[in-house]
Amino acid sequence: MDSFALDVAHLFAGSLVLVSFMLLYQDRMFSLLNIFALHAFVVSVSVAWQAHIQNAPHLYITAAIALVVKAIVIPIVLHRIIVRLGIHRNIENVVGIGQTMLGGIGLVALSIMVMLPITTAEGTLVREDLAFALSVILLGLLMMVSRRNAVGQVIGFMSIENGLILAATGAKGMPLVVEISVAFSILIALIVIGIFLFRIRERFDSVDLHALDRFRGERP
Amino acid sequence: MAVILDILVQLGQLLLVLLLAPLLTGYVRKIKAHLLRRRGPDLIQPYRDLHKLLRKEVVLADNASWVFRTAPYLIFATTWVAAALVPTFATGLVFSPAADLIAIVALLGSARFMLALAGLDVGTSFGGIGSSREMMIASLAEPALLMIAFTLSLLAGSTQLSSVATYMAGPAVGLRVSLAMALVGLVMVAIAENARIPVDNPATHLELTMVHEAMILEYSGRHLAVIEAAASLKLLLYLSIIGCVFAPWGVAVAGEGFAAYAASLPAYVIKLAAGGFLLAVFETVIAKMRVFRVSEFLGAALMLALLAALLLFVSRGT
Amino acid sequence: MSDPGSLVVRAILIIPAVSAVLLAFLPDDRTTARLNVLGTLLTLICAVTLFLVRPEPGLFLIVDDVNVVFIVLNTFVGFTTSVFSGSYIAHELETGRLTHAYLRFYHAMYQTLMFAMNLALLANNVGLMWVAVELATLTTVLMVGIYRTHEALEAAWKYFILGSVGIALALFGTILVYLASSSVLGEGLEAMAWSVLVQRASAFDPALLNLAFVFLLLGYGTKVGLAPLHAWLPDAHAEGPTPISAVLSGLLLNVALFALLRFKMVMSANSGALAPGPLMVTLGLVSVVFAAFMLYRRDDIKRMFAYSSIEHMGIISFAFGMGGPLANFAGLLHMIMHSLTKSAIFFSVGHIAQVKGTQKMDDIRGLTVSHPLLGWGLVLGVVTIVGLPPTGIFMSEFLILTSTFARAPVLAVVLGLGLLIALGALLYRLNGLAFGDAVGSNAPSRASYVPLFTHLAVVLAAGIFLPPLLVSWFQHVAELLG
Amino acid sequence: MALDVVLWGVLTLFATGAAAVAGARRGSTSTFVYAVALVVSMVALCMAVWTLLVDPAATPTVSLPIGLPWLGAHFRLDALAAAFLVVVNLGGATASLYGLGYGRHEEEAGRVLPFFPAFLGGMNLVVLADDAFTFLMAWEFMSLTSWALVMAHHRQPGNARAGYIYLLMASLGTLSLLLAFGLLAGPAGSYTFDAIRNTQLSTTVATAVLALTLLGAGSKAGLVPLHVWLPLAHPAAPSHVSALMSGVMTKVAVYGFVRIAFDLMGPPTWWSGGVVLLFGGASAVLGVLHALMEHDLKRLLAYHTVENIGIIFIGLGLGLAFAANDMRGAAALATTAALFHVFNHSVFKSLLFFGSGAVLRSTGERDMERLGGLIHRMPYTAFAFLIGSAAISALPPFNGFVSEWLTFQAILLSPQLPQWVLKFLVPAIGGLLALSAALAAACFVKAFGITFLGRARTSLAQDARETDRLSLGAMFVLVVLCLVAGVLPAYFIDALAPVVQGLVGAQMPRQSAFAWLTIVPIAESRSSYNGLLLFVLIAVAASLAAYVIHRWASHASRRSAPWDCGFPDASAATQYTAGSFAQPIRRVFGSVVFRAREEIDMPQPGDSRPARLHVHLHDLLWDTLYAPVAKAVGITADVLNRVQFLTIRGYLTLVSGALVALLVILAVWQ
Repeated sequence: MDSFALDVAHLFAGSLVLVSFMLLYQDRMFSLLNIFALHAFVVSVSVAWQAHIQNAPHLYITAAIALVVKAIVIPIVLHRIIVRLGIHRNIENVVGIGQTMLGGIGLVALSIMVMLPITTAEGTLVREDLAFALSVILLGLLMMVSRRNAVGQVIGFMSIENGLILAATGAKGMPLVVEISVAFSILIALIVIGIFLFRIRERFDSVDLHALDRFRGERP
Repeated sequence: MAVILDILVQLGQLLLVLLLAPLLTGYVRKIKAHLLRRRGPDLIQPYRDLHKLLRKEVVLADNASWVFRTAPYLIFATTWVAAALVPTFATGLVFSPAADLIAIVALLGSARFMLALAGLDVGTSFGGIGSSREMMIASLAEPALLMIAFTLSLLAGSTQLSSVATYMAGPAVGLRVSLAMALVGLVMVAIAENARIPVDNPATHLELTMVHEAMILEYSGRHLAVIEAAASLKLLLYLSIIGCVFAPWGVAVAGEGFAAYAASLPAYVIKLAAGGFLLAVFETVIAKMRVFRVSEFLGAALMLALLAALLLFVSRGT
Repeated sequence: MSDPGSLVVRAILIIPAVSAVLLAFLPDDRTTARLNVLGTLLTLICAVTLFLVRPEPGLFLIVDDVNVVFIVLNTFVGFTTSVFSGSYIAHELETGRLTHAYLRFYHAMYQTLMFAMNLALLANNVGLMWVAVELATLTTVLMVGIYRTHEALEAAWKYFILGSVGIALALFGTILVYLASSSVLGEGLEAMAWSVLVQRASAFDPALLNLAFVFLLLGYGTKVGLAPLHAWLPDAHAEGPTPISAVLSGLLLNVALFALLRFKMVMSANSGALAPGPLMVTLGLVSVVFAAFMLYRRDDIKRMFAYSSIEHMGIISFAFGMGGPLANFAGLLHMIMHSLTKSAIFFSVGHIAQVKGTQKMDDIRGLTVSHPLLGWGLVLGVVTIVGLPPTGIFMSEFLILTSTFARAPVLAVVLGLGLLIALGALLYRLNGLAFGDAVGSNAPSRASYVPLFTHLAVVLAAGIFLPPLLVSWFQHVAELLG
Repeated sequence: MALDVVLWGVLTLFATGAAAVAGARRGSTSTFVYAVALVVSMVALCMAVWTLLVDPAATPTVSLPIGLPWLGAHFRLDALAAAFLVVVNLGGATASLYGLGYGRHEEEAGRVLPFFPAFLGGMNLVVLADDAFTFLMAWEFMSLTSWALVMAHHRQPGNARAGYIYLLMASLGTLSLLLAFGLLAGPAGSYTFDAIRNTQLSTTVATAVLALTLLGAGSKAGLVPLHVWLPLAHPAAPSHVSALMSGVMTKVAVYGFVRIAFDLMGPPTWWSGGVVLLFGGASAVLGVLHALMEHDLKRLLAYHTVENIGIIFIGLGLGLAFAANDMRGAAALATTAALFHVFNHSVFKSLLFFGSGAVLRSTGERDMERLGGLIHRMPYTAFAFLIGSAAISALPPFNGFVSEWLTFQAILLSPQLPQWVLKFLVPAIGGLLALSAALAAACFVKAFGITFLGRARTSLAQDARETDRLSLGAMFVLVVLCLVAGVLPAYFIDALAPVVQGLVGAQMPRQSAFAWLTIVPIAESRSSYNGLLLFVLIAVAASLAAYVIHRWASHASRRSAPWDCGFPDASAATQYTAGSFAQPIRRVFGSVVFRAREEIDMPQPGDSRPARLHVHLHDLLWDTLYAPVAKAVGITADVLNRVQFLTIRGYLTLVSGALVALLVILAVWQ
């Protein structure tokens, strides 16, 4: 395996972090969906590249799943839900975009710091790939934390999954079971989220979790 | 044979205190009357009173229980036994190991316990007043007395009155501030315990401040007689204690023979007479205090006793 | 893989899987409950035979000293809970809280959950175990929301979101473990097998293991319900059907903790790695103290016992964090005892809530008067769970506290005070629930008392006598845990 | 052999308890349970007495394969265990006998019968246990079963709270004992007492162990300021159980303290004795003062338990102080005094609780202000209660006096202690002891006088009936014991000699060898006491006086209305009440100790409403120690409870926060 291949993989991983930042930056529902589609697309390309350089054809499946499900289907479905529910207004952030971005940068720095002492046989590039994957995960978490809107949170969660896929495919030769399980969990996640969203639609006027919070047990 | 003789001497003391006690009471009354420029009753008037009471019929309250009827005898017996165990004319009598100073105090406590119960038995308010106050006084007097016992034990290494008396008669004592404090404390306790002025007035019946007399208000006839006898015995007992501890002169030692006893007996009587005289003087010059001042009076006694014990540590310097 | 042992292992997985399918499609609701019981019973019987025959470890499945007790426990509680569930669900049908369609769904999910938990325990592959734990989580999410009340949906939603985040973190940790091992063991299944990982862990990159453990601790710790990752737990317990609360507290928390234990073994086999102890001790103590205080302000009986589960998970984490043969032994024992006791408590609580028609503790009073068996069952359960003797929980808490105090007095005192505070809260509530004049319905309960009292009897017996075989296994595992 | 028999007995008790669960509804179960408990207790009592008197040197041990798996359950019957076994089973036997009569009318039999034998069995096991695990298991089991008994009458107001506070305090105690054993056993977990005896403790560890033991055993025994549960819980239980709890269980707690402080910890330090003395003195005085303010008969008795525990701990503290200075003889005296008081208190406290139970049964009242005149209706109970009162008030010739007298004798030896602190402390404690003894007498004049003497204050008291024969039998057994132990203390002290020898390495001079059965703690010239002689002298003198007077003076008597200084026919309401009886003492001590305040509500002239006197008492210990803790827990719970009401996002923040925190730690650590 030559260093060019790794450099390309590295590039994709880096660009995924960038897209994660873009996700964080968005405050419009539809553009959020679009950026997420881009996010999934980058993951898909990255996985495909890994399949290519690792000579692991099963990874193409993962790439395809990511492309079809996350880059195409889910954004469309979510788009429809948003339209049907009429919640295509601005996303409410808990803290300002600026502070969120600052926090995101801090998280990326943290990921790199944490990864520094790791010494693997493959050298520094794998380490940095891992750092990127960790960054994507942490940024996804940050997004879930900083968005009041359920759709935003779901997208944050899915960006975490993307980070995981990035990490999993970066780990060479990891048995297939992991990829399948990731896809599997995403599928189930979607189904369940769909069910819930449906029910939530049935009972509440919005999927804003504030509405849910009103019905907590024990609140006087 | 010797044992029988010892027991006889002990029985002699039993009789002695019983016979002397009313005389002491009469004597104190007489002195008090003289101090007030009255003639006062005869010295033997208490004997006459007892005799009269003993022959009278007992009038029991409707509600009186067996506690009420047995209490006088128990009080009398307990006080009598206690008085007989204090060295009077001789130390080391055969029964004296039966009780040290602490046990004697406790015996008096038993008598008081019965008396207080008897006061409550009929269910009148006066009886209750008496019992309640008596127990309050006792709750302060007893610790004071025990602290005095502690002081003495610290000094003499014993709570056995015979040993204490022997030690006090010896040369090792010297004059000590502690002893003076203990003496004052003991006198204060004795005054309180014997229902004397300023704590209580034995010669009154219609005063809301009465203590001892309130408890025995319902008693009559022979019951009253034995209770009065017990009260006299108690006064004698306290004077005997003060005498044997603080004026241990002329006390015979058991087994010295009748000649020694014959010599020590007058010494004992003189001590009693002196003590009684001082008591009468004290009672005459002081005024009765309110019941709730009694706690301060006895608190002072307790403090004196404690101080006496602590000073002893300092003066001994060990 | 054709020796009798591996057949048994397969049976343990296949029986629930087949039952799940059957129950999903069989229409008759009278037999379904019985079929459910039968399925769990068969699984239990298979599991018990594991004491006798033990299969060779494969790359996917394994039976060793570490998990054999937990498998039997899992199937046992699964069985007793299904018995309890039978009478519980009958009542729910009567009152109309559940329809027949949902019942089918419920039973199928129950068996799926059993399958997933058994798989998680049996897995010799970190990935497989992860999959199983996630499956278990998802099934319970569905069951928690089965009543479709506002509260239930919200609880399920909360559980789902927090659980999914946990899933993600745990997966990342798993990937990291694989990365650490594959550089030593080479690529492939070997690099994910427990049996191999533990043996070769000393050669792994410690830094990678450390990072992995942080993620695993938080990921699986979310499932375990350690504070501050606990938020899903009380509501999920309170709003779902009570059999699910019993299984959640009794089994699923254990399974997640079990996963953590496996990783802890790997950690302690590597001398260069960060000692996982302080992290677990910290999380454990925080959970104990936090849950203890939270117990005081609870109104809902099931939510209160859910917090008690958090407390006990904290105790167990603390024990494993402290390490040493005594504390590890105590931790293992406590896991088993807690799962039996807590499920027993939920059995009685379930019937109580049905009879009284409420979960609000202020409306439940004098149970020992109105429903002596349920009431005393609850009393026994609470008395056991707070660690009063002569039960197994007392034994494990005794070992934890005494062995800790000589080493780290401050920690032991904090833990002890936490336990005391929790005891204060639980007893305070118990006083109201069980004693005094009865309030509310006096209707007789058609409860199944057998599971309740069986569990309590086992816990009591364990406090007095532990079978030597179990002890030797535990001691072996305690050694591995370091 | 003796040990095996007792252990079988314990097993029988547990089996009986289990059987009682099944047969709780049937009437005959009560008789069955108490009969079995009686027989087992008697057998165990015989075994213990036999061990103590005949064969105290042999210390049989038994190890059973239960409990902690690699340890097993160890049991051992040495002299100390035998002595406390006597106390436990004497209490158990009399309580069972009493229960045979008293328990027949129990309304909540199902809540009493299963736990009663289990409670007895638990106490036996504590005394026999020879390893930390078995000890604590039995200890907490004892608490648990007694809690269940306290909760038997759970519907009466206040009992649930009593049970709650009780179990909480008991658990606090067990927790501290557990920690103490953790220190004693070390990280390796050598839990057997033998192993613990053989380890040397550093000063710090010894300090911690002593503090924890005081906390643990003290909270069970009712040492001030850990006593708050005791006056609530003891009265709440059925009376024979109250007797067991007050008379016996507190002694088991004392056993725990003695076992750890004297036996397991090795040589004591002088200041440990000082600390114990302080707690003992405080308990003695505060206990009795509380009792004086109390109008509930059973609660009054419970407070007296606090006082007597204080006296016992004074003796133990002296023992420790003397032993630390190698004054073996003095240590033996002090320890003997404490152990003898353990026995004595168990006897008269059981007796008094039985008496109060009889009163409760026949009147349904515990409030003394609603009783009175019961001596006419319940003469035998009254007599027994009177003897018990005299004994607990430390009046000669009864047993309570002997042990207090011995304690005083030990106090009088304190000048020989080299430490100045102790030199000054011990006399002060002696003063407190004297004060408490005197106040106890006052208190029991009140208790007996208001309850049994005077006139009935309510119709309930008016219609009281004497209690059953079995209950009376149990009381009179104890009456006899009060007197026997009072007049023949020499034998009891000698029986305790092997125990004391084992604890402090010396014993008192052999008492039964002295002439006239006088007891002589040190030397005859120092102090001596002869209860027998006093008893005989008093009895003879009283009989003689009565005989002589009746024979030769007068024996006539008649009944009439009371004189009462001429006030005619006052109603029973004009009698002194418990409150008014205690008023002088309340005035003297109460303003400081209880912050007592009297409030007089006197209507204006013409106003027809009654005048009222309100007395406000504060339990300062509760206010300063316990209430703030409860408040702090409440506030913390309120603050933390907000976490229950976060949004999902909030929870996610918590999770992410934890993750980031851990990652930061990792980054810093690496």
